[in-house]
Parts: sequence; C-alpha cells; structure tokens
Amino acid sequence: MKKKVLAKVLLNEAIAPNNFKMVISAKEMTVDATAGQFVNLYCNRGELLLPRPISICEVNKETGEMTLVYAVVGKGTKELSQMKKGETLGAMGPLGRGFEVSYEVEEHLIIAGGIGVPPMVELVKSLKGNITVYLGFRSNPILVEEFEAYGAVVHVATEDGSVGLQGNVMGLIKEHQPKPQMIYSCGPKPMLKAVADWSKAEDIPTQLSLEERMACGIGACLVCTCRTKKQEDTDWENRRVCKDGPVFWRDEVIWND
Amino acid sequence: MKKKVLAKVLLNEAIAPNNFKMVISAKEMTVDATAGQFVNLYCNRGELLLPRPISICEVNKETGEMTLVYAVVGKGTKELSQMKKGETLGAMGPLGRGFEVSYEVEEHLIIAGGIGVPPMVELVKSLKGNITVYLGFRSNPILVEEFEAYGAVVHVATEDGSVGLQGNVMGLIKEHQPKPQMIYSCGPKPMLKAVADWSKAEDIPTQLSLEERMACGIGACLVCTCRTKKQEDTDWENRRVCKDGPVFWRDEVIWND
Amino acid sequence: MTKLDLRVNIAGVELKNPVMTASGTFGSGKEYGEYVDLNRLGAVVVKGIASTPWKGNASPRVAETYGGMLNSVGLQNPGVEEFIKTDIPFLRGYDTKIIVNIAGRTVEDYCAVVERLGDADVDLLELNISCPNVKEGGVCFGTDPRMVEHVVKEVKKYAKQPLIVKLTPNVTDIVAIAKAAEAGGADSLSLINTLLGMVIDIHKRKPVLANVVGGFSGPAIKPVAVRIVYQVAKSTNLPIIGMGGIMTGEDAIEFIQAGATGVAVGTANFINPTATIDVLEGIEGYMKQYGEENINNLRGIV
Amino acid sequence: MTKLDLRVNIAGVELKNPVMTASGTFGSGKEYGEYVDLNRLGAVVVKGIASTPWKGNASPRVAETYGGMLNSVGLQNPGVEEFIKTDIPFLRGYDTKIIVNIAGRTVEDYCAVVERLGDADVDLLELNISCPNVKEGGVCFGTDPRMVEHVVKEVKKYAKQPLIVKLTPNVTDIVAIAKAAEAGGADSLSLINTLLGMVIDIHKRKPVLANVVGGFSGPAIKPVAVRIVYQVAKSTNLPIIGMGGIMTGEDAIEFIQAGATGVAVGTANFINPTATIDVLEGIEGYMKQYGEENINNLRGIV
Ligand SMILES: Cc1cc2nc3c(=O)[nH]c(=O)nc-3n(C[C@H](O)[C@H](O)[C@H](O)COP(=O)(O)OP(=O)(O)OC[C@H]3O[C@@H](n4cnc5c(N)ncnc54)[C@H](O)[C@@H]3O)c2cc1C
Ligand SMILES: Cc1cc2nc3c(=O)[nH]c(=O)nc-3n(C[C@H](O)[C@H](O)[C@H](O)COP(=O)(O)OP(=O)(O)OC[C@H]3O[C@@H](n4cnc5c(N)ncnc54)[C@H](O)[C@@H]3O)c2cc1C
Ligand SMILES: Cc1cc2nc3c(=O)[nH]c(=O)nc-3n(C[C@H](O)[C@H](O)[C@H](O)COP(=O)(O)O)c2cc1C
Ligand SMILES: Cc1cc2nc3c(=O)[nH]c(=O)nc-3n(C[C@H](O)[C@H](O)[C@H](O)COP(=O)(O)O)c2cc1C
Ligand code: FES
Ligand code: FES
Repeated sequence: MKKKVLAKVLLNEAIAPNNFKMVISAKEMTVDATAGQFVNLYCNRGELLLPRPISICEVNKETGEMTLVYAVVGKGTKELSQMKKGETLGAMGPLGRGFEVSYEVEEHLIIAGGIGVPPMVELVKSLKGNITVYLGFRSNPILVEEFEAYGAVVHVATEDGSVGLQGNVMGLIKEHQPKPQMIYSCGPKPMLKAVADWSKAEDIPTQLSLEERMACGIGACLVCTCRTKKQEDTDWENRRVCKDGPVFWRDEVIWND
Repeated sequence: MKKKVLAKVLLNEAIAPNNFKMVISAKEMTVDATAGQFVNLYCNRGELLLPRPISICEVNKETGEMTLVYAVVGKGTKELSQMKKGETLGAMGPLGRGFEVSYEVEEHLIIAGGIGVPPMVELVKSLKGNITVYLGFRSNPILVEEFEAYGAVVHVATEDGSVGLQGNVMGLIKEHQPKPQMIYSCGPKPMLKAVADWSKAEDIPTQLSLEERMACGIGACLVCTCRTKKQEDTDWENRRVCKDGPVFWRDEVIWND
Repeated sequence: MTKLDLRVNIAGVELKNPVMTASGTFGSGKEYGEYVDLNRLGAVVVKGIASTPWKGNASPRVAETYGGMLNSVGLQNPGVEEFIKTDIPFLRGYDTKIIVNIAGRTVEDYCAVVERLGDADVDLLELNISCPNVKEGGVCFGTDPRMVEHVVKEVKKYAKQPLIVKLTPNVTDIVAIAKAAEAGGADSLSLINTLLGMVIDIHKRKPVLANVVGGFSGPAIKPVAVRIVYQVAKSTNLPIIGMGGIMTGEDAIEFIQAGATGVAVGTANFINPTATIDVLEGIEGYMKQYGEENINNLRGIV
Repeated sequence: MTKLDLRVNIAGVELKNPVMTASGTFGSGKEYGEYVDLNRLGAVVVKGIASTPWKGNASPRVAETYGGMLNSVGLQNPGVEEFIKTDIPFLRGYDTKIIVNIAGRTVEDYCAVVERLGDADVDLLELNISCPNVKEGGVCFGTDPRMVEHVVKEVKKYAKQPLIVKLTPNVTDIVAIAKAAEAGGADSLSLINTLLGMVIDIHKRKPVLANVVGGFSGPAIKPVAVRIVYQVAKSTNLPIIGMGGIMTGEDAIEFIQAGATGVAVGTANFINPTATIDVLEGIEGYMKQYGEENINNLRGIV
C-alpha cells in the first residue's frame, strides 16, 4: 500500500530572497520518484487543510533523501519555511506523471522560469546527451550551479538584467536559435504558452509541466483539471493535472485563457 | 491599556498523571494578580480559537513569574502540555474577581477538590491567621507540600483511599468538625454544593469559586453566566463568571441543577 | 503618498473608518475599552437591546468548533432603559459612532425599542431579525420575505435614526430576503448573523449547549458570509456591513471587495482583544501596499 | 470482551460497518484503493454519475478556507455507460457495498440514469438533488419541498435499488425538505451536501474559483451538519447517512449520536488518505472505551 509518511527535515534554508531549499528524509518516497513528479506537503496547522504540491527537485535513492525548492507565496509555504531541522512534516509521493525520458534523444533543451526551475535539476540528472538549460527569473537566479554541476550548459535571463540577459527565456531563444530534438518546459503559464507557440512553429516535440490548484493530489477529486485534447480529436476533455500530468505533451494542451 | 501578551514558558512538567505545572514569565500579568483570579491561555493551533481559562496557582511579583497547574482533559490542555521550555504562548490576565481577603478573620478553612486545588496555593500565601486546608482527589494528590510550606495544616482525602482519608472532603469535615470564621472553596459542582449546604447550616461566611465555559474572559460576551441573586432579592439574574466571579459569596449562588 | 481616506458613509452617517464591532461580542464597549482605544473605531455596535430586560438562556452557552464557536446567549440584555441610562453616556465619551442592535419577540417589541430610542443620542439602529417571532410559532422573523418586509416597514414608522437590518444566513434565498428588507424601507443591511449549529459532547452523550443548538460564528463561516455579501451587493442598492469570521485586515478587504461598505469584527475579539485595531491597521497596510488612497475605491470591485 | 458489532442496515442493505466515502471525494475508489483496503469499508459511494458525460466547470476548481475548502468541480463525470463498463467491475472485486451517486439537470436525466442502473450490480442509489434544475431557471432541485417530492417520486418509479436522497443544507427549513423526500418515497437520506461559499483573492481582486462560488466542505462545516442530522433524525423515520467534516472516529460518533446510521468521509481523505480507516478504527476505539458492543445502540441517544 502507498501511504502518507512523516518526513524528517534535514535542512531548510533560504537560497534566495523568499526561496527556500528543504531536504527531507523519507526513503519510501524516493524509491520510484522520477523527474517532473511532485510530492504533497502537509502543513502542521489545523486551519490549513489542503496539501501543498511541490515538485521534486532532486532525489537520492541511496540515502532516501529528497530535495525540494519552494517560494514563499502564502500561508502554507510560510509555515513550511519556518520548519526547523529535526522536525517532521506529513508528506506523500511521488505523485503524478513526470517527464518522459528517451535515450534516443541527444539534443535536449530545458526551458524553465521562476519556481518552475526546481524540477529541472532532477531532469538533467536523468537525461543522456547534450543538455542546454534556459532559465528565466525576475531577479535572483537559483540552482544555476546545480545544473552546471550535472553537466548542462546554462543560460540565464533576468527581467531586471541583474544576471545574464535582460529579459526572459524567449530572449534567450532569440539569441541562441537552438535546434534541439526535445524540449522540456516548466514555469508560468505565459512562458509555457510562448514556448509552446515557438516549438510548434519549429516542430520540436515538447513536454510541458502544468500547475493547477489541487486537493487530493492522486486523481480522485477532479479539482485540478486542465483542458486537453487527444492528438487527432476535435473535442476536448478535462484531465487531471495531478494524475494525468503535471507533465503533458504540448499538443495535448488547450490554452483557454 | 491592558493587553494580551506573549508569555515565555520557563517550566512545563507533569506533577501527577495528566496534571501539569507550568511556570511562565509575564511581568505585566503578575502586577495586580490576586488569589482566585485566572488567566486566559491561547493555544497555538488555528482550529482551537477560544482561550483556556486557568487559575493562578502562584504569582511572584518580583520575578514576574506565574505558576499554573492544569489537568489535560481535551485538545487545548493537551496542546499546552506539549509546550517546551523557551517557547512562548499567548496569555492574558489577571482576570476576574478573586477571593476577598480580610485580615480580621483568624480561622480560615479552605476546601478544594481536584483541579480546584491550584488557586488555593496563592490564597494561602495571602491569608493571615490559622489556615486549615481540606483537599479531595480521585487518586493522586497534588500541591500538598506547597500548602504545608506556606504554613497551612493540610488534610487529604482520596476516593480510592490511596492517600489520607478514603472518601471526599465532606468526610474530612465530618471527621474534624471544623469551626472556621471563613470558608473558601473551589472544585467540582457537587462538592461546592455540599460545602455550601453544610456551611449554610453552620452559618459560616463562604466564598465559592465557580467554573463555566467562556469566550472573551473579560465580561463582554455573556456566554459564561451563572444564576445568582442579591442577598435579599426574590428574583435572580444571570451574572458573568469571568467578570463578576469566578469567586461568589455562597448566598449569591443559585444551584439550578 | 497622501493620507489614506478611510471614511465610509452608511445611510447618511459618516464613519471615520469602516471598522465596527459585531453586536453581542463587544458588550457596550466598556470591557474592551480597557484593551483598545474606542476612539479609533468607525462605530461601536452594541449588544442586542430589548424593550425590557431579558435573562437569556441557561449555561453552558458556548461551544468551541473547528475554527469557530457556537453561542446561545439568547440575547440577555438589561433592557432599553438601563441601556440609555448607562451605556449611551459611556460611549458618548468617545469619538465613535453608536449603533444600537435591537432585539424583539414581536413586531411591537421592536417598535417599542425603536420608539424609545427616538430621542436618544445614537447614530444608527441595527434591527436583528434573527429572533424568533413568538406570535408566529417561534419561526425566525428573518426567514420569510413577507415577514421581513412587514417588520421593517413597521419599525421604520418609529425610527428616527437610519435603520440597518441584520439578516440571518439560514435561508434558501438570501437575495429575496434582502430585497424584502429593501422594499420595507431598510437603509442598510448587516450580513451575516450566525449560522445554526450544534456540538455534541460524545463522552457525556448530550449537546454541549444547554440550549442544544446555537449560533455559529468565527473564521470557519467566512466563505458563507463573503458569498452572501457578494450576492446581495450585486442585487440591491443598500450599503452593506459585512461580517462573519473577520480576523485580519485581509479578511476585511475580502468583504469590501465583495461589496461591503463597513465591516464588523465579532468572534475575533475573543481570540485577540485588539482584533478591531489590528483589522483597521491591516486595511491600511493593504491600501498602502497597492497605493489605494480611498477605501471606497475597493468596494465591490470583484 | 466479545466482538464489536458494527453492522448497520441502510434501507434493507446490510453494511459491515457504517463508514463510507462521500460522493465526489473518492472517485470510484481506484485511486484511494492504493492507500486503503477497500474491503474494510462499509460502502464506497462513487462520484456523481449522469446519463451522459459531463465536462464540469473551468479551473481553478478548489479554494482553501479556514478549516475547510470550496470545490466547483461541477459534477464532471464520464456518464453512466462508462461507469457501468469500468467502475462496477472494479468495485465488485472488493467485499464492500456500492452506492451510486446520481446527478441530473432534469427529472428525466435522473430517471434515465436510475433506469439504466436497474440491472446493474450496485447496492444502493444516492440521488443528489443539489443540482440546478435547468427547466426551472436553474434553481436547485433540493431547495423546494414540492420539487423534492416530485423528483423523488418520479425517480422511485424507475429505481430497482433502494433510494437514498442527498439533501442540500442551503435551505431555510431542512425538516420540510426531509419530509418531502420521505413523502416522495425516499428510503434513506444523506445529510449534508456542501454549503455555498466564496473566496476572493484580494491581491488578484477576483474570486479564486473560476465558477465564482463553490461547495464548502470540511471540518469547518461540521456543526451545521450535526445540527441538520439531529433535526432530521428527530422528525423523520428514515435511516440517515451523516457527513460534513468528519475527520476522526470521534466526529463519526458525534453524527451517530445525533441520529445517523451511516457516516461518510469526504474532505478528510484529501488531508489523510487513510481517513476512512482511521475513522473506522476510532469508532471501534470509542466502543471499546465504553464497552459498547453494538454500534446501533449509540444511534440518536442525544
Ligand atoms: C505540480 C505542482 C508542482 C509545484 N512545484 C512547486 C515547486 O517546486 N516549488 C514551489 O515553490 N511551488 C511549486 N508549486 C506551487 C505551490 O504548490 C504553491 O506555491 C503552494 O501550494 C502555495 O501554497 P501557500 O499556502 O503558500 O499559498 P496560498 O495561496 O495561501 O494557498 C492557498 C491554496 O491554494 C493553493 N495554491 C496557491 N498557489 C498555487 C499554485 N501556484 N499552484 C498550485 N496550488 C496553489 C495552495 O496549495 C492552497 O491549497 C507547484 C504546484 C504544482 C501544482
Ligand atoms: C475560572 C476558571 C479557572 C480554571 N482553572 C483551572 C485550573 O487552574 N486548572 C485546570 O486544569 N483547569 C482549570 N479550569 C478548567 C479549564 O479551563 C478547562 O479544563 C480547559 O479549558 C479545557 O480545555 P481543553 O481544550 O483541554 O478541553 P476541551 O473540552 O477540548 O475544550 C473545549 C472548549 O470547552 C472549554 N472547556 C472545557 N472544559 C471546561 C471547563 N471545565 N471549564 C471551562 N471551560 C471548559 C474550553 O475552554 C474550550 O473552549 C478553569 C476554568 C475556569 C472557568
Ligand atoms: C457571543 C455572541 C453574541 C452575539 N449576540 C448578537 C446580538 O445580540 N445581536 C446580533 O444581531 N448578533 C449577535 N451576534 C452575531 C454577531 O454580531 C455576528 O453577526 C456573528 O458572530 C458573525 O460574525 P463573527 O464571525 O465575526 O463573530 C452574536 C455573536 C456572538 C458570538
Ligand atoms: C471535491 C468534491 C466533490 C464532490 N462531489 C459530489 C458529488 O458528485 N455528488 C454529491 O452528492 N456530493 C459531492 N460532494 C459533497 C460530498 O459528498 C459531501 O457531501 C460534502 O463534501 C460534505 O462532507 P465532507 O465535509 O466530509 O467533505 C463533493 C465534495 C467535494 C469536496
Ligand atoms: S487534485 Fe484531486 S484529482 Fe487532482
Ligand atoms: S466569557 Fe465573555 S462574558 Fe464571560
């Protein structure tokens, strides 16, 4: 049986303003974990009931440790940020469908923005071949050294121009004119949409990691749906980001706003 | 202005099965505190909103320390019992009308049962003259040494007979046939009622500390009322245990169940 | 940045800011006056006052629930004469508006209080129609549109001050009730009174409240209150005083964006005696954060 | 001590214990089947099924509230044919009862599903009358006693399995609604469906839910649910399935003491995937603590 576990906090520290890295120990959760999957974290406060879905940033199956990187945006992530080493928190996972990794692909392009960056670290670790990573941030970049340490070529754009190119990931695409065989992307919706439009024009297979508000996280409650279509269909259907995603193929996704 | 404060936990330890002693540091709360008053303690859990009223067991105005003794009976007191030295909790007080202390009285009798015992420690400290204390417990007595240390003569009854007289405080009364000038009592309602009946028959002035479920604790919401009458009145009125009490004169109290 | 303008207008009465106290949770201000500067409040809404003293229900009158509480005070109050003698002079010592919440068991009861207050120095009246109508078998006045229109119309005949009508949320169609109050002549609406709830002590095997059921308030009920304020704001033209679970300035902003002109803080006072002031400062903080100079620009923007 | 007897009877169907899943929170059991042994449940109540596939509402469909949540799934479902093909065979692999929750936009819709299920291998039907009646301008079926009696009566004509009717709490007089369902021929009642709530994102200045309002569930609403179960149990003779905020065995006991025969666990599953089993074990713990051997002796003792 799968289960929710009590994970032990090994580390929880700020890595940039408002951005935290947490390392938890939870062997059961690491066994099947793959890049692009997420975990549910539960807050220790009675008024905050729903789990917070957080992507797996890195996983170490030998030590049973998992790294999560999160931004403080509301009450739940604030609560998480105040946890101390040695404390335990409820956690469940791995959940969802992660990135499809093919060893036939040799030229990979990862495009991520903001808090969509963390899951790409584990992805880099699981890919073979040449990996280029475009990262967009408002200001302070995170996890750049991690990507480089795992052998990726990293280009950064920041909106305020403090690091790398001034602008966003689309600017990096314009500058570098990449020709990958596979694209993987995660980040804010407008960014995903722009990446999807460009990659469609270039006809490059693309996997997108979506985000939606969730409750169960395991596919039972249908609150987290997004509009999708089957390759050839004219009609669309609502599919579950938590179970059928969060990673979808570009051509499955319908952009409805 | 009065205010709710953050009190620091200096000590929080079990003194009997399910009974805890907590010492907090909160100078503002000690300044005016008198025996029989109580404080509001607030739980650090979003789902438990209401304050928990706890009697002042001892107060040290020099050090700004206050001792509280409480039984774990539900979620809030359980939460309190898990607090650790150095942590802080919301607290407000002193609240309510405590015992009236007259230096003209020389023979005092204190009768307390169960979790009604703690407030009597501070009372013993503030009385002059000869103080006899009858304490009733189901099983494990608490605070006996404290009473003795402050110079009272203590008699204990336990229902299971494990310590002192087997029985309750009424048994102690029967055994010792006391003739005090003033009686002070706190404990379960049936005990208070029995004490009141006996002391009325003996015509001894008696102060009773009542208990009722509360919300504001300061007299504004009227949820904590008990039926009382003015000395000579035929009609009764609902008065606030938190503000007009918790200590009432025996002849004010109407026993309605 | 220029000064923030928090003034709001309820039925012709200008309040220095939208923050009030919810009736029954703040007495007549005396007790909380030791914890907060009453001069800073937009208005003090006093506990429900009837034509004669009421003793209220038996105790226990309170039960805690998950994120909320039940009360069954049963409108204990000293009657309008005592109120006029004691509470008005006290409150007039402060620079804040006085809103008198009115309880009754019959239409005549309500009218008697309102008439008696005609020459009293109070600013607004708040008619609590969540009371049981003893002449109609105890069914709550506020649950039937015809009864609502009738009682409001009658009371208006005697009212010298603007009349706020406070609605119960325990109805199928709150918009119909709100429109009935408007048709009856209400100048403003207070939304919401408590939901109806019950808690059982499973160990004692009986209800916690002596009265069995009680009024459910606190942060737990906020989504119901916000929904009702939103629905009513979209369908009537009356200024609304929003309440139900307001604990912070952000909660208050939520009600204002849903369409409320004023906001009242109730249960939160019990958890935090300076809740009213903290709510006020939270509203100011939000306005500063977004460069909003006038609170009225935030109203109903959702 | 002898073995505990947790069997309960809902309209002639014996469940091994009173613990079920609340419709819409447990899919058709497949997903949670990876976390709990479905054989241990009294029944699995599946998500609402309509005569044809429904796509449901736009996202976001969920908002967190203080001690609760709102959902606006909008009854997304694959339709009765797909349900019969896929979900019944799956559930029949377990030793638990199957209760099918039924959604509809017209009386005919409901009847079509019920008729189609006539020869399907399911144990009980649960009619969700909180749906909007498109032929009556979208007013919810469950809010008008006459409409309730009518739809129940019609559906009963086609029902081969016993019919549970699930009521909405968003009404003035729940007892009148319950009696109407009883008069229409209901064999049992499920209480309660979600309250109606709303949450505003004050920073984005718009409702969190794409659908603006949503169904409010979770521990925050429990006092309302317990009150309704208590009121209805005192005034009808039908077995009641109680739900609304059940998180623990003690919560379940509260519903049973209020008068419920069965209990359903909804929102709690999202917070704790083994909530159903934990509730079951909590009930057993309470019975052991008080030496109660038969769960039926605890029912309605308040
Ligand atoms: C599959 C997935 C993976 C994610 N991975 C990460 C990650 O690696 N790092 C990271 O910082 N964030 C990640 N997020 C977003 C993260 O879940 C939210 O930022 C977080 O839930 C906000 O919680 P809060 O209590 O601080 O905010 P609040 O706004 O107080 O939360 C209120 C409710 O809304 C939900 N919510 C609010 N914002 C979001 C959002 N953007 N997405 C989903 N639910 C939301 C919360 O879960 C909660 O139920 C991910 C989201 C999804 C769906
Ligand atoms: C003036 C006064 C002084 C008190 N002094 C002491 C003391 O010194 N030591 C001590 O152990 N206890 C004392 N009590 C009782 C104490 O307040 C309760 O035991 C405590 O509030 C229970 O909280 P809980 O969350 O553990 O219980 P729960 O049952 O989970 O509490 C639920 C709600 O009921 C209220 N409640 C439950 N039992 C009582 C009760 N007996 N009296 C009042 N409210 C109750 C709680 O405050 C809370 O609001 C005193 C009560 C009063 C009124
Ligand atoms: C203890 C208590 C007493 C109340 N008494 C009254 C009252 O006398 N008249 C009235 O109209 N509302 C009364 N109410 C309802 C509140 O004014 C308010 O409408 C409700 O509690 C919702 O707001 P809250 O969640 O902020 O408390 C009372 C509420 C509480 C908790
Ligand atoms: C996400 C979600 C979906 C629901 N879907 C349905 C449904 O399809 N049919 C129905 O009758 N009730 C539905 N409900 C209501 C629940 O079955 C239950 O009545 C309600 O949530 C109260 O119980 P709870 O507080 O334990 O969740 C749904 C509730 C939730 C939270
Ligand atoms: S969160 Fe429940 S189905 Fe996705
Ligand atoms: S608790 Fe509010 S008046 Fe006593």
